[in-house]
Amino acid sequence: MTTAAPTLPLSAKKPEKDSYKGKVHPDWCPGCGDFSVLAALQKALIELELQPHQVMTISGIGCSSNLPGFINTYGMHTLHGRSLAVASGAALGNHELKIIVTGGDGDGFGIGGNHFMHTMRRNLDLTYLVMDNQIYGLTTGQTSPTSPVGMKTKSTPHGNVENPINPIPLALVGGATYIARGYSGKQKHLVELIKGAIMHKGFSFVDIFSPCVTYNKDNTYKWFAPRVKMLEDENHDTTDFYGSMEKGYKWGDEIPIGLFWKNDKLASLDQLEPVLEEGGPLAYRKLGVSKEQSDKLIAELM
Amino acid sequence: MTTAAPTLPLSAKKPEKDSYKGKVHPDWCPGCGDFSVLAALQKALIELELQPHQVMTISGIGCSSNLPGFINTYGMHTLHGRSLAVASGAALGNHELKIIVTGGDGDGFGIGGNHFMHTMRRNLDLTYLVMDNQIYGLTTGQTSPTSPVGMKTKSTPHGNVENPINPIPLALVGGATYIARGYSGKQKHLVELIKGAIMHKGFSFVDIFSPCVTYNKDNTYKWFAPRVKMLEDENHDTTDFYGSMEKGYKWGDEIPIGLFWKNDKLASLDQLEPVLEEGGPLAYRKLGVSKEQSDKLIAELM
Amino acid sequence: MRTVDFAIGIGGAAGQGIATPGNILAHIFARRGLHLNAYNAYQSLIRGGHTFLTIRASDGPVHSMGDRIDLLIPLNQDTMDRHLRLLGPGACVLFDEGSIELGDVAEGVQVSPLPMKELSKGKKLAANTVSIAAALQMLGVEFQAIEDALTRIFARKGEEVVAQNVEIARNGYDYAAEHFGPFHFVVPKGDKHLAVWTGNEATAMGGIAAGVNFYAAYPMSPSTGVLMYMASHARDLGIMVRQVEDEIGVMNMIIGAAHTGCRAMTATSGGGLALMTEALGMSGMIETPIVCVDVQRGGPATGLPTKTEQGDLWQMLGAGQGDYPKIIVAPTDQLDLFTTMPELFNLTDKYQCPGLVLSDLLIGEGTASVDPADINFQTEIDRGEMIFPNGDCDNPYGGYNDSTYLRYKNTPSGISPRAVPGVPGHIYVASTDEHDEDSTLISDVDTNPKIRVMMVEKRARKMLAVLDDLEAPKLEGAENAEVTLVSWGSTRGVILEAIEQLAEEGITANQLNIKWIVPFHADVVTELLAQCKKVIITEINYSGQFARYLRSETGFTADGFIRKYDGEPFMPHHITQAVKDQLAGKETLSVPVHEISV
Amino acid sequence: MRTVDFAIGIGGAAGQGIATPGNILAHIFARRGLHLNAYNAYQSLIRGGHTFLTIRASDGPVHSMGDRIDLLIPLNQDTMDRHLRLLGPGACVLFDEGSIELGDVAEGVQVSPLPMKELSKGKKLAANTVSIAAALQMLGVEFQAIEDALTRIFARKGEEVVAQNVEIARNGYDYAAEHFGPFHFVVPKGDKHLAVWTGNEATAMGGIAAGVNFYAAYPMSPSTGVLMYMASHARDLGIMVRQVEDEIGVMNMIIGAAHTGCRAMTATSGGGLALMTEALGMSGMIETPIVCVDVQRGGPATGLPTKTEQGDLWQMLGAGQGDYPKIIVAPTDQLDLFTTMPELFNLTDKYQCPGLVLSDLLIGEGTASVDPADINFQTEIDRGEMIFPNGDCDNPYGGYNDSTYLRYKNTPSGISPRAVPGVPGHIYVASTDEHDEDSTLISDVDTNPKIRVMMVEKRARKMLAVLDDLEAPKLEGAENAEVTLVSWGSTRGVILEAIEQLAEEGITANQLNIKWIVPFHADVVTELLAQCKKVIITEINYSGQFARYLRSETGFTADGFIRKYDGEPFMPHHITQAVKDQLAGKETLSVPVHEISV
Ligand SMILES: Cc1ncc(C[n+]2csc(CCOP(=O)(O)OP(=O)(O)O)c2C)c(N)n1
Ligand SMILES: Cc1ncc(C[n+]2csc(CCOP(=O)(O)OP(=O)(O)O)c2C)c(N)n1
Ligand code: SF4
Ligand code: SF4
Ligand SMILES: [Mg+2]
Ligand SMILES: [Mg+2]
Repeated sequence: MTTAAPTLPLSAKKPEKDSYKGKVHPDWCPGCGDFSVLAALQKALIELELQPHQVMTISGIGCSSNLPGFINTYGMHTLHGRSLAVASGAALGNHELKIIVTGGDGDGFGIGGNHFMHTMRRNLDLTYLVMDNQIYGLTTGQTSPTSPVGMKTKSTPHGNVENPINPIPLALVGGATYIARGYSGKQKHLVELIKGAIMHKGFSFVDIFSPCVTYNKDNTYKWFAPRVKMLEDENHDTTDFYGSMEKGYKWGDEIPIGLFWKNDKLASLDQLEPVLEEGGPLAYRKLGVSKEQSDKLIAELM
Repeated sequence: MTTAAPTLPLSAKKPEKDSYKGKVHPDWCPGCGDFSVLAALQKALIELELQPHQVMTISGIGCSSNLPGFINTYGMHTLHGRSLAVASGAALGNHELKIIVTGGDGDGFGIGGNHFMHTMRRNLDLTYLVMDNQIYGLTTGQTSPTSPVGMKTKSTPHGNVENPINPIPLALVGGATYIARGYSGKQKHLVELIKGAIMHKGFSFVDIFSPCVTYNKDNTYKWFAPRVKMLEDENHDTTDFYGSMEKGYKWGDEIPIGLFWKNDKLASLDQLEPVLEEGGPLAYRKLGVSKEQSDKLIAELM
Repeated sequence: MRTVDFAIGIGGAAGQGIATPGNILAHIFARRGLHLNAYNAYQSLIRGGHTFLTIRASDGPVHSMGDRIDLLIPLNQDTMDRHLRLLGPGACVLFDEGSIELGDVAEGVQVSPLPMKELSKGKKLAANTVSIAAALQMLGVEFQAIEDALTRIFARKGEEVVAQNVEIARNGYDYAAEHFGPFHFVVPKGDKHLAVWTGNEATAMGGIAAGVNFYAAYPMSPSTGVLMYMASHARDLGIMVRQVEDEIGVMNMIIGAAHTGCRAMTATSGGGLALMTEALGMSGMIETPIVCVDVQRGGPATGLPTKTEQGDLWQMLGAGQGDYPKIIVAPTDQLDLFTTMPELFNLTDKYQCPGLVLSDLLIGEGTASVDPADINFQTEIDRGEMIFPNGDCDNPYGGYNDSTYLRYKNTPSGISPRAVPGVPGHIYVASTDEHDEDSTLISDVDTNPKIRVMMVEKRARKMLAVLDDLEAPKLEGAENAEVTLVSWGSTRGVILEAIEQLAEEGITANQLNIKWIVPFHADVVTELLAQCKKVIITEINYSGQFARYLRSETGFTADGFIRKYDGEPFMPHHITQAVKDQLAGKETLSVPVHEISV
Repeated sequence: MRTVDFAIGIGGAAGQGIATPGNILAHIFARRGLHLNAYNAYQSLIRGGHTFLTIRASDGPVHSMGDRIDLLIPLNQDTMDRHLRLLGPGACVLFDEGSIELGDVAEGVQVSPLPMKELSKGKKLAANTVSIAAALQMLGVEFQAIEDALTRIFARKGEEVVAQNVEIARNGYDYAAEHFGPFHFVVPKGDKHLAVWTGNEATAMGGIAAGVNFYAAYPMSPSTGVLMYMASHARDLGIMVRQVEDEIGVMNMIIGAAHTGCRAMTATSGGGLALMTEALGMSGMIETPIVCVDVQRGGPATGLPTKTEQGDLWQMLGAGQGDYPKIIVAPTDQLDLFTTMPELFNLTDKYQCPGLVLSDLLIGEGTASVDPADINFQTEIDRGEMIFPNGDCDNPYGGYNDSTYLRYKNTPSGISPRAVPGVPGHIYVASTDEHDEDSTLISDVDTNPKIRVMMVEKRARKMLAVLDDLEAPKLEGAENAEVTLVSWGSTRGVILEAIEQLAEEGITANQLNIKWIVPFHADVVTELLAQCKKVIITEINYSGQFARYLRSETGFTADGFIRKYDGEPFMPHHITQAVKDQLAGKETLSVPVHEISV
């Protein structure tokens, strides 16, 4: 029954500098790229003047997936690979929450790959931040779907022979409507990308190079620093599909970061679901059916 | 241990007209597009002069996935969505078999989507034929990942609101090295596509419009017939990535079918695995380690 | 007791349209107040094969498809060949003499050939209409009832189709009146219209009564009916219904929705459940309740997609790694499915754990009549200790704030007040890693064995209290009976009828049906079984899944076992005969043979 | 009996490099012929937290980490604070006096502070080297042994690193010689070098001995060691090793490989197993054997990734929908893991069903010594009734051809000759739907209850024969003991030691360890238990998973239970004390408290 439910309660209070500081200090290795992603997300939320209880961070399992424990928002630290599926349920259950999904390359593109594809095509209103370190960090250094060919890891001691996934073209074809690439080493830039992602209505994806200083000795800060080039500096057209894809594929001496693609014309799934048209978040509504409704259901059986 | 093992035994006998006729007559609905796909596959195998025992068909679950039961080859009728994972094991276990994977759009792009993505990037030497009827047939007509927006099905009685997957661009980005689209209504053309797919060393994908005459009343033969246009008639360049993608996206009054993309430069996974370099199929090799080898393993513990 | 009790069998190939005549018959009987039980034996394919629908009707309650066919309507030769030999005296076979040949028929069977081509005006699917009109004439049903039914069913296809069908039905009706003798009884006319539903519909409606506002599923026989019901009523009732990419996605998605505060549900079958088990553990660990219905089918693996089995009990018991609280219930029939859903949802909200339902093809896809007055949608919805941003109480936030709120507070009951996301001042991160009362991970920085023990025991403690909220099993029927038949789930119904049959033969039997599987009323059951003279456990699986589970919980070893694992349900005489054999000391494990290849 | 039995404890934060000194000590002890058992308590994070390694060594066999620390080497203050209070008289604490403060120390504990900065020349990680050199000096080990160990371990890093380490070690060694008294005993020198391995290594090596040529996995603690071993030896041994996208892919992939004729294997932990259950049913249904090892960790859900538990028994018992044959085995220690693998592979090939192994973190990641002569790689490889295109027999194709070959032939044993793809004349389609002997589906066109029953029974029949191939459990130790301790899996070892302790206190106890879980030696076990005076079941989980399973198979209810579910393994005194409490009638369920926050 869709009797009107209250919407998310808000106070006039703006978030403060440490509103998003979590109870627990991150236990990542010193120097891990994920620190910068966490800081960037916290800054973005403050700058957007969102209140912590309006925000929910949802992750899978991995070093990067520990993020929700380190930030002061509602959160779910789910199962390895399942963050987007859980987040899809949460986003439709309460479409007024700002939901940020965080995780790693293994979590998102390995075991979670199918949810990634289907969440993108459904254009759910989520912000998905992947801390892409091209390695399985938490399990101490095995190959990941973004590990380059030849990379020596604990599961490929003679070098990886499988071609990696490139998340940007994949997201373009997959149907994400906001697609960006960030880099832990460029935090200010990352804050802007994340702010854009959160404000975007629809599925936003930010693939973030976030070096694993312990297990990935190939793709280090030193390796990335001279290579990353901001798209914002080259007048990139974020509505040019093939142009964005071509830039997404660029790899080597120059690796573009920034916003590749933005499509504001596609409705997000919650906007397409008549059930959510009015009545506030589903989760807050009064449950059960009216006598009139149930009589109708019974009549259908007669 | 890699003592030489025999390779697949062959006889001089060429396959005959009914070499590939299965024990069981297909139980598909009269008029189902899958009949034509089966016939095309049988023709392709005969024309390629392959012997039935050299060939293995592997499927998941669905109407289309019943195909292995209707053809005289070794086969596995596995679980819903798992055909490519099983086939990957089989292809590496015995890389001399010609393995044809068959299934439906739900099986391959729905529940099986992640295996699809990862099998493509690994470029396993498989031929994957999807009978894409844009519906879940065997479960009597629910929406599928390729069902168009607005389509009314038993699970979307008010019309589907999710954007479908387009398998051709997906396969391009995914890393398949032979990508084609066929149509049940053009069997001769389909035979050629399948032959090419089987002969291609690497992951070959043929998305086949194969109408479900019982549950999909939108995408019928009548709907397809005037729309499909053969790429072969328009001098399509199968090495032009973006050109292929653009054609893959074409939809509406004209829908291209034919070979979109072929990349012969990428080694297939079996070719990259030193273990398979010599010694014949892994499956036929003598098992166990030599005294010398095991002494070495024990010495490592001392 | 029943004064009339008859069964009509209609058989043909898939695609020959058996559903519609079945539907018509069911509704006509139910409108006369007859009780119904219908079972459709079919194959996993869209056209061809063999489909056989048994509709049993009586003026007293019926709990199974029964033992015999009184009126056989074979729509193809195959059906004639398979079923004719099972007809006994007084039965009747009604068939198209133009396309089907009569086989060897037992004495006393009434043979009623129809000149179908003529009567149906050559329309293939109309043969069904002709046949049932003729059958209903012989059963003494007035034509108006048929006309009403056809009008209702074909209304959507337009007046012309209705008129055509009515005319063709008239042909069959009149032909029967003229050429065939009436049946040896007349279908009575009760005064109470009954409703007709399948168990999957009842399950969906039960969910709706429970206030489900989030339903996600992946199609899987024989559970898809629940999805279809939900999908077609979603908009009217404000339910979010989603078809997901797979069952893993389904379970994780409903947990996400439930976590925000929705009542969330899914239905699947064994293969789907297998994919959901990891996430069920999450539901247990983060204490976010959901309800999942397993409409069991023949296993293992793809198994028998369109055949029944009670083969998922151990899968459910062992679902997911580690120990976590869950509630498992096995309703016994359609109405029980309906009424169990709101009860289970209240329990899962109260105890903040997953709720699992063992349904099966027999009751899920099976059709039954129900007194509409028994379909009570206005049951209480009790969400337990939840904290919403609104709330009718004075303190909308349960008296907590950020610094005092402990999502996983170690209370005496094990139940901790549960805030949904969006409530100011109650921020926490639900985690599948072991966590402390304030929801911080303990598996990371500071694994503390004492906190671990506290949290394991807190979660487990909840299950101790649940038992008091559940009705305990009881012996039903004669006291001091010679035999006690133990059942669970859908097997209950057929046993009730077997007990009647045994009584007729002078054997007293009673029944112990166990509905709540986890937690288990071990003390009550042990006590009850200790009183019984001879205990026989009946179930539809090979390995005696329930017998083994019962023993694991009580140490009790039954005297005998009746099992079936051929895909088909028990018929009452299977049980009756097996009990007699076991009483005679012939065997302790009976595996009744299904007489007909269905 | 043991004349020397001591344990060294080294603790610090993750990332402080505890693995290397552990490694050095283990190898030095093993080279002297000492038996070892080492357990590392750690957290699920890469840096920080608390890691505590216990290396126990003796001149007699040791089966657990023991009860005490004789020599504590705290590498940070946290370790000092947690562990110092547990040191008793005769023990010693060895620490950097520059960075760590001594706490309250019991009387009789030798305090040995090291001026670390000086000795280690300011190199942080070198502190470990200094400490163990000092420790070994006190234990009477000659410096040459240390030099050899360092040389071997750092060889890969070049001569300079070796030289540096040796020099620093010398500093520690000499300092100890000068400033500290020797330990109250000297480490003996046996004449037989022992080898050192973890259970994960032993598992991988067992697979290799079994002839595994296809290994696929998805990383998951604590099973990843098996993948790493396989990956690093793949090329040399001709094994195809693959890291797959998820565990569903893993199980399906190894089934595909096994189906072509490979011996295929995987290892995972509970969460991965949850994702594999549907495909395990496929292995059972199409009768394609594979082996899957579950290295159990704390559950439910993500649970305690780096802590031990025996919590997946019911998950394994109930894995997948429906009934299908499977073999489940729970090896007890590292060597047992090794020797079980070839045996299990032979069984799964013979009976054409999945084989499942219950390992756990305690033995999987735990280190033990082993007599190299016991690591026998030359066991027989028996593939059962397989048909290969080659074959040493006269008729390479088993005497079959296309028209006579029935892949699922209904034989008396239930075992049907199995051709691998590629053999001319044996074409069939393995199907997860129920199928006939010739492998055609019966769930489609013609569901036949009789064929269904035949096939269910054919598959099930295989399990009856397996039992005869398995060693039955037996009572070990004193006859007519006051107490019988029942164990399964890794719990066996610690019980052996508790029994010794009990004997010292005049209590006779014996042990019944049950290794083969499915199928179950119900008759043997029932008979054995009937003879016992008091039966206590020990296991590492909350709900008594084994106690309940034992009862499901036998109806037997034990007298008492000892359980632990805090993530840490039993120590011998936990069992000893619990047995004493239960003999004294204080309780029937004992849950020993782990004294230290590890
Ligand atoms: C079902 C399941 N399989 C495997 C694991 C083990 N696991 C935990 S984290 C992880 C991979 C982490 O890699 P990534 O997602 O890239 O995160 P990172 O640690 O690199 O940030 C794996 C395989 C698990 N927790 N659950
Ligand atoms: C785990 C699991 N979930 C669901 C099913 C039920 N199921 C069988 S076939 C099918 C979909 C078939 O659709 P598609 O793959 O497109 O094949 P089609 O029948 O259209 O050829 C589904 C959902 C199953 N067998 N297993
Ligand atoms: S292991 Fe790598 S990803 Fe994980 S915390 Fe350390 S640096 Fe970061
Ligand atoms: S239901 Fe559709 S896909 Fe299935 S056999 Fe019939 S026509 Fe073909
Ligand atoms: Mg990573
Ligand atoms: Mg389809």
